[in-house]
Amino acid sequence: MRRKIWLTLGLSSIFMLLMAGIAYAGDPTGANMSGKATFDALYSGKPLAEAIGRNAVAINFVWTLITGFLVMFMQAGFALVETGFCRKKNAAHVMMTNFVIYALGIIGFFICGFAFMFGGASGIASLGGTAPLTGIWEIAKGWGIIGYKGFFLNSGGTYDVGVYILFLFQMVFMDTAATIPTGAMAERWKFSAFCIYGLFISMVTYPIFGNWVWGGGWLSKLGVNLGLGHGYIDFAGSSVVHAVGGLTALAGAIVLGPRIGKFNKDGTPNAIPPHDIPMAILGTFILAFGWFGFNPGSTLAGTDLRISVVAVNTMLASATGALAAMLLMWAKFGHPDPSMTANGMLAGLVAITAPCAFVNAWAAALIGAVAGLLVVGSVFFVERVLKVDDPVGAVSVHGTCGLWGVLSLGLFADGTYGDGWGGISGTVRGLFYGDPGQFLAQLIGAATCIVFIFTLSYIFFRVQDKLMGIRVSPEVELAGLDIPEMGIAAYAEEPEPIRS
Amino acid sequence: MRRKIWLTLGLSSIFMLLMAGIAYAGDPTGANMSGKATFDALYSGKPLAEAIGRNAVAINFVWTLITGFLVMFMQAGFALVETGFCRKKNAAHVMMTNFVIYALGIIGFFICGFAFMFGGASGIASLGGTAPLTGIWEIAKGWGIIGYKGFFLNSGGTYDVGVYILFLFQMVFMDTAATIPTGAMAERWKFSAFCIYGLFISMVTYPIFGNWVWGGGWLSKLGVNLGLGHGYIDFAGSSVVHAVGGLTALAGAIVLGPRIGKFNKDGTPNAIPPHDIPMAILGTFILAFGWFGFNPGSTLAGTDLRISVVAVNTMLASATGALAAMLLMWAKFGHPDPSMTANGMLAGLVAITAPCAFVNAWAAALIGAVAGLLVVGSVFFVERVLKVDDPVGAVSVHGTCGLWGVLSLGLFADGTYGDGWGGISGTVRGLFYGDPGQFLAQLIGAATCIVFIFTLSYIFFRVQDKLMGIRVSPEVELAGLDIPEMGIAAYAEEPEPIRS
Amino acid sequence: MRRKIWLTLGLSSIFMLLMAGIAYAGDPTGANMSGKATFDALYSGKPLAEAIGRNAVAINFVWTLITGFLVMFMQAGFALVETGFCRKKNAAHVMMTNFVIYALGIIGFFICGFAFMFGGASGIASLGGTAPLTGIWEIAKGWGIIGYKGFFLNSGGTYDVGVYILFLFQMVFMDTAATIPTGAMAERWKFSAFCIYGLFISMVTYPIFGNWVWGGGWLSKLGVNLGLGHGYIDFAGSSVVHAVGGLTALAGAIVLGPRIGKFNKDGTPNAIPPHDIPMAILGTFILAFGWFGFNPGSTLAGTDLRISVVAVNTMLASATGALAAMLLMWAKFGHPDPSMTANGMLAGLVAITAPCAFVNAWAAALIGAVAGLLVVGSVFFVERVLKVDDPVGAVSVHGTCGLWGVLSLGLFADGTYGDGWGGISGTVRGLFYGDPGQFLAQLIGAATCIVFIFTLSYIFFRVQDKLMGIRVSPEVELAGLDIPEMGIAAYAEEPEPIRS
Amino acid sequence: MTKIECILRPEKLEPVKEALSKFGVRGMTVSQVMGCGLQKGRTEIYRGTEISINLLPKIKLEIVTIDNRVDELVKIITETARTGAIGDGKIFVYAVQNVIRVRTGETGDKALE
Amino acid sequence: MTKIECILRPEKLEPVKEALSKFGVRGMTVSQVMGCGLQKGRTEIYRGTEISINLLPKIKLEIVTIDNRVDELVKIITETARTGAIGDGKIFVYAVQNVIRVRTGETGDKALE
Amino acid sequence: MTKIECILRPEKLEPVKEALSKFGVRGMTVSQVMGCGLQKGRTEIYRGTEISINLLPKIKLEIVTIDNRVDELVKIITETARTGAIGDGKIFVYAVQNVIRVRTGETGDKALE
Ligand SMILES: Nc1ncnc2c1ncn2[C@@H]1O[C@H](COP(=O)(O)OP(=O)(O)O)[C@@H](O)[C@H]1O
Ligand SMILES: Nc1ncnc2c1ncn2[C@@H]1O[C@H](COP(=O)(O)OP(=O)(O)O)[C@@H](O)[C@H]1O
Ligand SMILES: Nc1ncnc2c1ncn2[C@@H]1O[C@H](COP(=O)(O)OP(=O)(O)O)[C@@H](O)[C@H]1O
Repeated sequence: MRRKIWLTLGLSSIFMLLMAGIAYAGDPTGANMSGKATFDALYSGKPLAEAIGRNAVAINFVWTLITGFLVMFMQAGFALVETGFCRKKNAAHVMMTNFVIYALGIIGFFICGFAFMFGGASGIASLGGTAPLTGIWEIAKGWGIIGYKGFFLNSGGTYDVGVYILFLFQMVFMDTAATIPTGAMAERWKFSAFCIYGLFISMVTYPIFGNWVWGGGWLSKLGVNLGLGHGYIDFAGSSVVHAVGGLTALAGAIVLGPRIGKFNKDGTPNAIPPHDIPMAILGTFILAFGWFGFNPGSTLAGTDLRISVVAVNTMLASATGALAAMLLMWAKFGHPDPSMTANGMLAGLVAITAPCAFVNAWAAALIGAVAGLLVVGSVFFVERVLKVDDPVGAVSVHGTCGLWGVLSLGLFADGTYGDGWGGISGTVRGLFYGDPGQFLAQLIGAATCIVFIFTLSYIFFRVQDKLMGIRVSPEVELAGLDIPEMGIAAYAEEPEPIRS
Repeated sequence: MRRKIWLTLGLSSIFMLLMAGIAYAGDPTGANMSGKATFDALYSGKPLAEAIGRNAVAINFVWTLITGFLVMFMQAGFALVETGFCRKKNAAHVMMTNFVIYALGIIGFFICGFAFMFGGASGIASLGGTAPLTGIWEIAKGWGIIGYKGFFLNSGGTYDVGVYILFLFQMVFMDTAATIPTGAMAERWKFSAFCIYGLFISMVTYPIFGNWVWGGGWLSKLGVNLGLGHGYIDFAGSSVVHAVGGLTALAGAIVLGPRIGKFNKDGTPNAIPPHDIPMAILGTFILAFGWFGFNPGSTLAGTDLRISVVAVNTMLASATGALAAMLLMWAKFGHPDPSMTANGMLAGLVAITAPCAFVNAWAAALIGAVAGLLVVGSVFFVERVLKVDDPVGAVSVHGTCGLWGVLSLGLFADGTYGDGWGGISGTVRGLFYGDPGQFLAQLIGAATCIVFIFTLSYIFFRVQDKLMGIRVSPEVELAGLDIPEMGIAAYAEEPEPIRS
Repeated sequence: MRRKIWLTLGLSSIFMLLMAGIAYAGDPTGANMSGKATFDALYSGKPLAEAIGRNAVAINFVWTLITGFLVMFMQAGFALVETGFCRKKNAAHVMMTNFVIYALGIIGFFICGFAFMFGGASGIASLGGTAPLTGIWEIAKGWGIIGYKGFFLNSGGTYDVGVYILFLFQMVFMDTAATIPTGAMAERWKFSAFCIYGLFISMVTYPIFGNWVWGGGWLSKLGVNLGLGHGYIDFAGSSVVHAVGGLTALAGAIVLGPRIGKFNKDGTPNAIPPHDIPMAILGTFILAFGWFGFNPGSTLAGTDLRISVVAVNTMLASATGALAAMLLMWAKFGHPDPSMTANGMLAGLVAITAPCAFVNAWAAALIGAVAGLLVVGSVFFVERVLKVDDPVGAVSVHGTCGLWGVLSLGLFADGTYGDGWGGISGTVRGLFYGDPGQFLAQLIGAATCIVFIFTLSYIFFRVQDKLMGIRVSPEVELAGLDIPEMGIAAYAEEPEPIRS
Repeated sequence: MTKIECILRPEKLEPVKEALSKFGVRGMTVSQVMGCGLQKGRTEIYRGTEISINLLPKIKLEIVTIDNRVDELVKIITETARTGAIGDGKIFVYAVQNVIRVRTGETGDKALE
Repeated sequence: MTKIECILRPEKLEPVKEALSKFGVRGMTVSQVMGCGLQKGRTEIYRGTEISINLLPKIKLEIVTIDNRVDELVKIITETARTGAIGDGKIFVYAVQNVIRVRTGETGDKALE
Repeated sequence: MTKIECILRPEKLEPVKEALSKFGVRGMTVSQVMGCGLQKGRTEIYRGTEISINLLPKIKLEIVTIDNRVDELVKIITETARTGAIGDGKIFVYAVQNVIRVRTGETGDKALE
């Protein structure tokens, strides 16, 4: 047996060596390829500038799609972080909410979410223009409130490559927001109630606030209309995605109430340890990976070379966020708490999401570090002052640091980027670089986000709770949600061979 | 100690703020870069059209490689889904088959699989032409059966950048098919027998059927030769990859027989619960992520902007597949079964794989939803009528829904894409859009797939079983395959400190 | 209830079918898009060649960033492989070192690592030139030792898109090296000591050796200065990244000493089984996936079509590495050891990293197979001869096979690529293709790596051990590092409902 | 000396532990077991097929004590662990011949102090 | 009252449970244990190095019953669990002083009904 | 026949097993338990909040033996498992009425040979 294997190995090695002698007639570097032939195949008869422009659009399509795919993959990251931080007995349930929100969100956004948000987004030059998206409803000239083209990707001629690519990229952003509350509301949320919530956020709250910032709505016009900087800017969604998710999560967690056993009678909290730290850290890695799609991809253009600065800023803020949180916990409690370190990295990422294109490396590092400290403080505040039970820290990571992110843009934008943004010529500058108007715009945007999202979500959850009850029974909660709600335990513990 | 940390944090903040003052002399947006210099470095002296064509080829290389990498990553997804759905005592074994198939497949495809399949694929314009691939053996003019160039990526001048990129992209597709049976045949398959199977599928069945559809073989010529639409079309492999995998899995599972304890004496099935639901759902996420390489990447061209439609269709079908399966299970059994919901998403993805480039969003959603219902029905059919034991539902997900995928193309292709496909001018239209010939071609292709793949695989497994036995002994099966076959348990359960 | 669901499904199907009738007015293939409009938006008024060059730079930015992201994701792979191979009681600790090294490395490289390494890298044409990087300190003309521009990405005008992208890509490579020792030193390394190490490798050893090979330093000039081939070549880092990591790991593991219980009094080793094989194999998949960024991305150019050859070589070597290791173990011990098979795949990947761009497919397969055998032998050598305890085989995988990689380039480079590399005209050829000088250069480089890295790291760890102690106490080690060092167990084992 | 072995609902472990600790019981040993009794288990459905789960998770609590505290302990445990629904569990009482404290080698009642 | 404690092969749990249930035994407690006896364990090889595994997985089944059913129960279990190969397991029989049903507070034989 | 039930520190399982095996003890059953006694548990901090862990992991080792070996066995175990620090564990000794070897049906002392 052994001999045979050695023989085989030997013979195949010899065979391969022999093959090395064969002359190569191919084109092993591409030097002899005819670019002209490809030109003719793709652009035959077109003027050169047209062909160059089409190449540029193709570059941007490739960039936008691939970064969009990375963002989609973040869903897995969220699922792992949240499930890892919860208890074994609820693991299948937490996983399932994170899984199903992806599907529900797609459908909700497909039906009307996308149309409400981007129906009037009009032309995005880098993607070859998205001509059909011209429908926005305004309460006054320049004060857009909601879009109305693109329902089912079909209405008004929106069966269009530019529209479809925008849908894909924006859908995965929406789903990021939608999956945040599954963390804060984990271990006690009724699955049927959750499903309805999934449609609500993807069809109503997220699209409407999103329209105001990214869809041509009123917040993005604060510059043109009121002279406040370039209007409210949120580059990749510290507020549109993260604060929306975090504030919805806060409203939901308040309405649900804390898990049984989370607080003592005197109001002091108990720790409920996570069931799988490696799972949560794997999830954090996946999120940090996907964020390189989230932020740099938000240029919607690979031809915008600023993507390199965006990517580096994202990386730096993630590092300083993690380290700041780790050092703070270490200093205060004697251990570099893994779960808080993971939260710290996410906090840095959330915070840099809004300003990533407008600041330089040192500011990014600073913004991330502040987020890392902030998230620790916020976790304590939410738990000990607000007495809200957020098993994974979603409110603090996404809510608090999301708001910090949009404000930090108003402070640190350094005037090297953003010429013409929001219809205002000149680059974007924050307070420290001489433009208080921009900071004011950021304040207005952040305040709007808090008021609009929190209020609406709170009302939604309250009403839903009245109508159908959104929390499982105490028996189900104590037993773990997996079997009663999902019909199956996450981990089968059959009495099966175990090893000594 | 605490003081020190605060001090450090403080000092470094100040330092960073100081640095902000430093003047920037670089090029923070790329505006001042000289494109001309790069032009000269890359294309010096070449005509502009040549340079534009080369840029286009580069775009397509980047696109094809990266999407190919995503497809490769699906191997991890399969490994997790299958392992998660199996029992703890076989976890290392299931993982290992999924791991080793990747390596075995590479070698099999390298030796002859690629040559058989694509030896006569000839020029792929978007990749700058793959000139050396001109060898196909035909039984009659235009009725190609098998290719014969590219053995070891070396024969006939195939050491060529265009050939290599095609190899990479196609190899990961082949490996997707090859890894499907490891699910249906899990928990009882002898590892040595599995290894031989790995070479068989990568060197024989897959390449030959693949040649007929993608390598210029006879099925792709049904349009030119018999006037049936554009010939048999399978855009990204509902049949070539998935049905091939699913049918091979069916043949294998029949020959292996059911796991001990799966069926009662009266033929009624028992449920064998999965050991790790979160693992399986993580795997499903990875698969859904990789599918964005699978389908959009199959244009082999980032310059083909249809990629955005392909990506959106893929996403929609995954969502409707998951939701349809979930709602059906919920309605029938009272719980949104997580494992079936995951199967449903994969079913939607498998089904949309063939038609994704030819249909619009609503049709994609419908195709996915049908797949989601179909997979549930098929799982019951396979288990209760055929009495075949398929631990992970691979036959239903990949076999049944793969076949539905190619048929659905014949129904819903909407005539907006595919001009010139299969050598036939005009776009591709399905039955509902006026081309019954196309539907007929699809039927022929699907039938060929069933007959050819199932028969050959069945014979192969039967003969192999005769010669060496392909199933482990009952003792090994009862004890779990990990220790007897792999020498190690997946999870060490040393009596080590446990926490209260 | 059931009826309602069916009703809903039915109605929505009908609705969708109706919508199919709506006429499409969009541009569903992109055929009607105006490339000219995009040209004007991006390049208005610029000469065509300038625009073409800018498109090329954009292609290369997209390529370099995305492949860089893939490399970043390898961090997760390392974390899983190492944690899976260790024991449950240390899982949170191993995970955390792999997590925190990412953040620490970013900061260390940001502060000075990048400047030391690439301060004098000067213009990288494919990325539009990285003009500001002109600072290198030489001991004699042409004998560069260390760079000095780019501290904090800020000094000397390095706030520049080309510099930032280089930082991002190189940072993730550095972090790969930095995370290797966390495997060899796992289960006994004090976390605080580890943190200091993290800054050391990212700020000192890695950047300096890296400067010599990739930053314009003396090793890369052996061709121009001494006429040895094209100077020392390490395409993607078999030595710069992997051997540096592996040798540092060796030094660290020696200084730390073996885990309690690893060796018997007579010096024979005991096996310490891994706690999670599926986790380790998932990690291996992620690494193999990320390697497609590592190697092909190292062209820093999507316009260099050799990327397809690089990718295929990488794939082939991974396969032959895995299979060779598996067959060897199977032949020697009767089982296809999963952990060694995984090591084998990584060994093949590490080995092909240096030569991947310069060899053809058969050589890649051979190099990988040799690495697969080598890694098994090296694991035994390290454990049984050196008596060094390396829980995950990091020294063998990255150290031994990394060195084999750079030598193999000197043997098998086939003269089809590398014209002008290292300032020497003509392509790169290894010993078997007629250039002994190149092989000599490779030998010098490998020897330098061993001497410089091992010595410096060994001294560092020894001194650090004297100053603060780098190993946890025996009590902590026996109890598991998770609770004493991290404050929390990786897996909570609350007495909670378990299933029958 | 006597051993009191209780099979309890998992969620009752905490309250029982607290009640006992108030009463001054220091030593106990806990393990995870599965059981059935009058409580009949349940039926789950996985992929449409029924699985009957007839062993339910329980906690086994073992306390070895001097003889004259047995009745009190049993009373405390019974009262704390009771919900009134089927599945509350059982307490078994056994005679113990000897107890040895490993640390000191003390035996008998002394070892329990 | 008597306690029957059986150490069995894991794969024998199902058949034994069924046999007992046919016989009308309602209550039992099951736990996962590891054991060695005449059966000597096995040797595995991890990365080329031997590991001797001398504790093998077993199932512990505990049944407390009224005294006069003991012999019958032992017989049923022995017969069902036997394979004839080394490692079949052992049954230990102990006296029980008292049994209390937590739900009702019943004691003695009554608590076992 | 007598049962010796020992609650030990997990890290002491190996040495005790070896010592017993030298002494010729072939049969034993091991399980993972949690316990508290004089040893009071510890406090951990998760995300800044304290958790008191008052059950610590222990190993339960059960050996059924013929009566006249009990004292020796107890001695060996006590000596091997002792560290002198609190938490070393306890040994409980019980009477066993009968032992049955499943494989052969042998009973009593014979079943222990
Ligand atoms: N005869 C018995 N022998 C051993 N354990 C038993 C016995 N009867 C009950 N138990 C244990 O007690 C648990 C609770 O028993 P059950 O009969 O359901 O409670 P109750 O009758 O008090 O409502 C069972 O799950 C089982 O672990
Ligand atoms: N003396 C003993 N004390 C406690 N448990 C024992 C004893 N002897 C055997 N066992 C348990 O019974 C199991 C089976 O014992 P073994 O001697 O292998 O079976 P047999 O002799 O019936 O073939 C062991 O794994 C162990 O758990
Ligand atoms: N009275 C008791 N009943 C049952 N188990 C006990 C008892 N006392 C101690 N134990 C078990 O013994 C273990 C060690 O007891 P501990 O009192 O800490 O040891 P020691 O007093 O010998 O230092 C405990 O964790 C517990 O599992």
